[in-house]
Amino acid sequence: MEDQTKLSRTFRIITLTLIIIGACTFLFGVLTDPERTWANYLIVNYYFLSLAMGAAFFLALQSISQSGWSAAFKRVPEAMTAYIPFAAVFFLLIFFGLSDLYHWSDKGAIPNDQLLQHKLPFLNVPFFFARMLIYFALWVILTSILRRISIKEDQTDPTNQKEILSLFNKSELYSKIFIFVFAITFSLAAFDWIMSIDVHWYSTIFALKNVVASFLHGVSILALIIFVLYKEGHFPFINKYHLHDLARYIFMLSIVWGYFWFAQFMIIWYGNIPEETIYYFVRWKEGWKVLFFLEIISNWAIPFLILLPVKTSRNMTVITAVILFLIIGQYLDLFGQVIPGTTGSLRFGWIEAGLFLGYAGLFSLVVGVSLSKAKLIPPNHPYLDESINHLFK
Amino acid sequence: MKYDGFHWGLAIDLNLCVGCNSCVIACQAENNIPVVGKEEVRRRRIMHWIKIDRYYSDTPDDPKVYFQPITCQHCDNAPCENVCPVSATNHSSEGLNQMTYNRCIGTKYCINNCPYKVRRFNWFRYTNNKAFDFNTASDLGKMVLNPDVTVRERGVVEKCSFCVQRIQEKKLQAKLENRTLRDNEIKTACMQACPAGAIIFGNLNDRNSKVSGIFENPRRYHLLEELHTLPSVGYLTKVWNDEESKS
Amino acid sequence: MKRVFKIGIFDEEERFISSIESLQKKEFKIYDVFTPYPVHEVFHLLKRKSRLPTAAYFFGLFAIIGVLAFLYYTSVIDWPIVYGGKPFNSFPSFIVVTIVITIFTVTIASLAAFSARSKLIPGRENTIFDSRATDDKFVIVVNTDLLDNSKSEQITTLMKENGAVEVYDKDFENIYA
Amino acid sequence: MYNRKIRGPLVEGNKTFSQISKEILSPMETSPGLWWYVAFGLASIAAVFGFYAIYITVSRGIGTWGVNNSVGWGWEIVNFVWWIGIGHAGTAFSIFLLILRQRWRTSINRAAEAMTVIAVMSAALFPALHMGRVWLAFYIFPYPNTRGPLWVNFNSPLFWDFIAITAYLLISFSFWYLGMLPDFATIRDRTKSKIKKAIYAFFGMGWTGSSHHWIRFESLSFILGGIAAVLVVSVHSIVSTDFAVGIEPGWHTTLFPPYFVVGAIFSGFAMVMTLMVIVRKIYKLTDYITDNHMDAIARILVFISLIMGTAYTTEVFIAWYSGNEYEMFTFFRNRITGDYTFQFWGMIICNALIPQLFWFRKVRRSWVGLLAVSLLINLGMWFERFNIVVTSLSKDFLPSNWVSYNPTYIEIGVYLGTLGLFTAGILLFFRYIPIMAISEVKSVAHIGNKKDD
Repeated sequence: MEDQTKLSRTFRIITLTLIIIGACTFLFGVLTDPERTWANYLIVNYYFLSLAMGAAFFLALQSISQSGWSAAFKRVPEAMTAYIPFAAVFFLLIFFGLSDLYHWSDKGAIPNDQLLQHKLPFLNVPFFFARMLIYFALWVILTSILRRISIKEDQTDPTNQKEILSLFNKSELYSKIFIFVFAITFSLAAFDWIMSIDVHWYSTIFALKNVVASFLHGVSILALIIFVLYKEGHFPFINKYHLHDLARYIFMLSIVWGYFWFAQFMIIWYGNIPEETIYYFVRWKEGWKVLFFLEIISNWAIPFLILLPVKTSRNMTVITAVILFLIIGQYLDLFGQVIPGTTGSLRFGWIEAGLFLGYAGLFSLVVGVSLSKAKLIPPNHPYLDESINHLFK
Repeated sequence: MKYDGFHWGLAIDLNLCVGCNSCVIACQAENNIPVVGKEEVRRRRIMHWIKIDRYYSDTPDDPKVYFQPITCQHCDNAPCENVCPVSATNHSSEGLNQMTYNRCIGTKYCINNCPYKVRRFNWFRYTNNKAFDFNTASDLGKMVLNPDVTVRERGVVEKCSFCVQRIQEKKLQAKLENRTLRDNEIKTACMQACPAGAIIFGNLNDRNSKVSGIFENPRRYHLLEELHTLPSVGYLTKVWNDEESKS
Repeated sequence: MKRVFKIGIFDEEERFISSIESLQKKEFKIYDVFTPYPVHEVFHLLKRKSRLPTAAYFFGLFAIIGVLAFLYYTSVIDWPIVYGGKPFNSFPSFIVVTIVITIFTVTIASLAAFSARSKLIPGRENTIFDSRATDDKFVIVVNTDLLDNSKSEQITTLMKENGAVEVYDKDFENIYA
Repeated sequence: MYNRKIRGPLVEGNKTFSQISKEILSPMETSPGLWWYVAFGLASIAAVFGFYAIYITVSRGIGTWGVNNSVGWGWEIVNFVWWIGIGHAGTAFSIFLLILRQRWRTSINRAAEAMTVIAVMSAALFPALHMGRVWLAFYIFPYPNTRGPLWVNFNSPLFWDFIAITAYLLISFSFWYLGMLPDFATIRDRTKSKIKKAIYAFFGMGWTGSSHHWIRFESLSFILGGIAAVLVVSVHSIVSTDFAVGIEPGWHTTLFPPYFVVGAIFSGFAMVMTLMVIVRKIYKLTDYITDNHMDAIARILVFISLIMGTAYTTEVFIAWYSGNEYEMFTFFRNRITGDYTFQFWGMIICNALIPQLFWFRKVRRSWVGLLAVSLLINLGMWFERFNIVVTSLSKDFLPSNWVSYNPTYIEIGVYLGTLGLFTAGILLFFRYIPIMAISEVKSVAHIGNKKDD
């Protein structure tokens, strides 16, 4: 099956316009309202990075669990991981907005705050960026290795089964390494970038919850891209079982998201220790309460209730609708995690919208370019037959 | 949680406490607390509802000693109440953390979840048991028992009740005499026995009560306040007058 | 009432399925088939459907509403008790209880529904057409009460053509199944 | 479409269906060897000792144990959590591997589920015994009574535990039993002994293998499977809330629910591996439980062990990061150093380090290696529970309450007793119930064996 995508002119124009909108918003925002801009900058950066990391995790998980059904789609998550280097650059730029985001970076606050002094060996500016560099280096290296193996597989002679199998085993090995690295680094990244905003607060499940959120939303966007490509006439073999499997991933992960969310909330609510409850106390105030409930509704309740019956989870339109809710859900979730600790004001205006649009344009462009650089369906993948003739059993 | 009528509280002034243990004995006599013997105490199974902790500071040669009577703190957000599966311990409308012995099945979860570890468990049957021949094994010994207080069975949890039998008695008396309760009318056994007057019991809802006055004292603190258990027992911190003793 | 059945025995799944297809093409009504393990094509061919999932869904819905109502009644209306400063309607705790009791109810109700609909009850003896079906044979059973001899012969040949190892007639007094 | 070259066959030896029935049923149809009677005898002795310990506990009181005013829960809760963890293997096998489409599960899930049922029964003994007044245990049930009616405290994790374990026991039993129906019918139709026929006919409930039976069977398995997937997660999460919702340092941490679930699956899979190594050795069922099967379990164990390692690290890291002095004391002065270092480092070594041996193919393919590592994981998981239950209680907030805890022989006896009961139960299972789901093995028997695949 030979299939390759081409980027249309309109796609390029639209994405480039969005990027320009985003850049302008950022520039104006930094000049007029830096605190709010940097907070939103962090949200959208993390948002699209989490999608890319979720896709990478999906890719690696398919490899180690020897799942055959998804083999034909593997170019899509691979293309999504191409965004990681861009995220790295943007994250390093946070250096200029550090004081607007993180209370611990404020040198004046440290002498009066015992906890900040205690955390100083971990939460200090040089180490923060050193860690960030290490995370990104590991992610970029490992995902590009996986991508390279995958491309190499395409170029191998299909009759050379031995070579293909050795590449296959290699990608499994690197997937294992990636998952291990991902688990540790992404957890720490979540602690670093998000949890340390509320610097006096801590929760052990926080990292895990963010890992699952990234997996859930990564898979949703992945499914969305597959559907878009299908509408464009690619992946002609997609049947209801493929849809079912994608929907099951979204369904199960949204349950896991709900489970982690509830575990964190319930244990803190029950334990009733002020050190911890302050986090929810802030997010339970007038106005924020609505956001608090919208988060659960769009990330858990809607996917759960809609995708519960078999019939709806085999319907592309329904799944797409659910994914749209999840796209909003991840934004709300991050908004609720970042904003109360930074600006503290519940606002959605041109800065928020402009930045989000800009990054959405960039993400689409990067993924589109990366998709068009390789065959859409890996022709030599050992599980390709299994994937194309996928039956639910 | 708001308390409409009474909100019982206890104030302990650590400056006054000399660690004489009178309160421990008074409580034991009042509340029919079994004597369990050396061996059980060695195994960390004391039954006292009030005990006196000692802490030391400075050098071992010339230590400073701190006494701290510890009893059930009657927390308004009591961690022990949440976790009892059978509702054997819950909160009264007067702020008491109460214990229903009949309902207790002895899961000991409340003991674990009490940060002050003031709950006691009946590890064995202490009455009519020759292995614990102290005060409740013989007919003569049993004559010391207080008829107003239940004798607890094996396998149930017990703890300080703020001498609820005395509270009820005085409340009833006031009612019969058709008057309101006077401050200081109710005396818990420990308060009654304290020679230094370090323990004060009373109604926290009454602004003019003695205990409320002590709670206003800037020296007042609660034990493990950071856990937000909202204890009804307040301590007045110990103050040393180092300068004077040196000179 | 005495009833006559024609029983075809097959060794292999493929032949057994092609036999069902050819019988259905000739519009013979298949009484039932017996297999050592579930064969999904058969469910399609014989149009077997189960409404258990729908039933389970409603059991679940009923249980959720019932449990939440029960919890609210017992802890807020009937005898509200203060535990550690928690509200009477301590919803996060109730969610946990609701999940588990819903699961419990759905299980018991689905099991009962399954047992009743399939007539699988301890000690019950359903009619066994051919005892090899639980071991290694695939069995097709056709009711031939209302068919004349030539039709009945036609079934035999159809089955044989498709590779039946054995085809025979058998009478049953009463059918339990 | 099953790619055999990469995945390997599920059942080796290209067997006929009747050969499969015969080989799987052979442990039931032949008389067991001497080893069976010896093992059963030993298990019974342990069980009798356990009953003696239970008798002493109930007749004289919890005072016969080593627990005290500060450490209210000791070995009994450690063992309870340990057994419940092991009891997660069966359902995890049947459900999670079903969801992940791991078809190799078919020849193992029956034994794993049997283990689940027996382990959960052993586990359920402990919460009952640790009560001071076990004869009033029914108070935990919310029934309309003469006391008002006084309902129970729905906030209590122990109440959640009670319903969760009851539900779990019931569901894993029905899931297990449902899977056995076709197999009981197979035995009923194959056996020549009249007594056996009558017994298995009774328990086979009149199964015929008709299409009506199969479709309902399939959809019920689907329902119970879906439910059990939620349940298996919620049960151990609820067990974790016993600790997590408390306020003791080292207990109160939000990570506990998923961390307990993963730990439970870890210990459960390790126990499955122990059992399977023995079954393969004794009954020579290597065609069904192939090297690939053991390899797959070993790979899963490595993976989970890394997760466990990450969780331990997270806990310690956040204990430091929090800056909370009680948390820091518990982790750094009472676990990593202090009275309970043996248990802490035992946990780290057995759960996070030793399973890394499974990276080596040699270890994964040798039965001694598999057995040794899986037993050590079980030991490590025991240490983990000990760490959580005892260390936090022994030294918490007020130094005047600090104690140390040592078990008495009565507590050890109860544990030995449950080990005996468990072993005896497994031995009876080998003898009277088909070790594998015959019908399921048949359905995958030819996958990956034929040339055209």
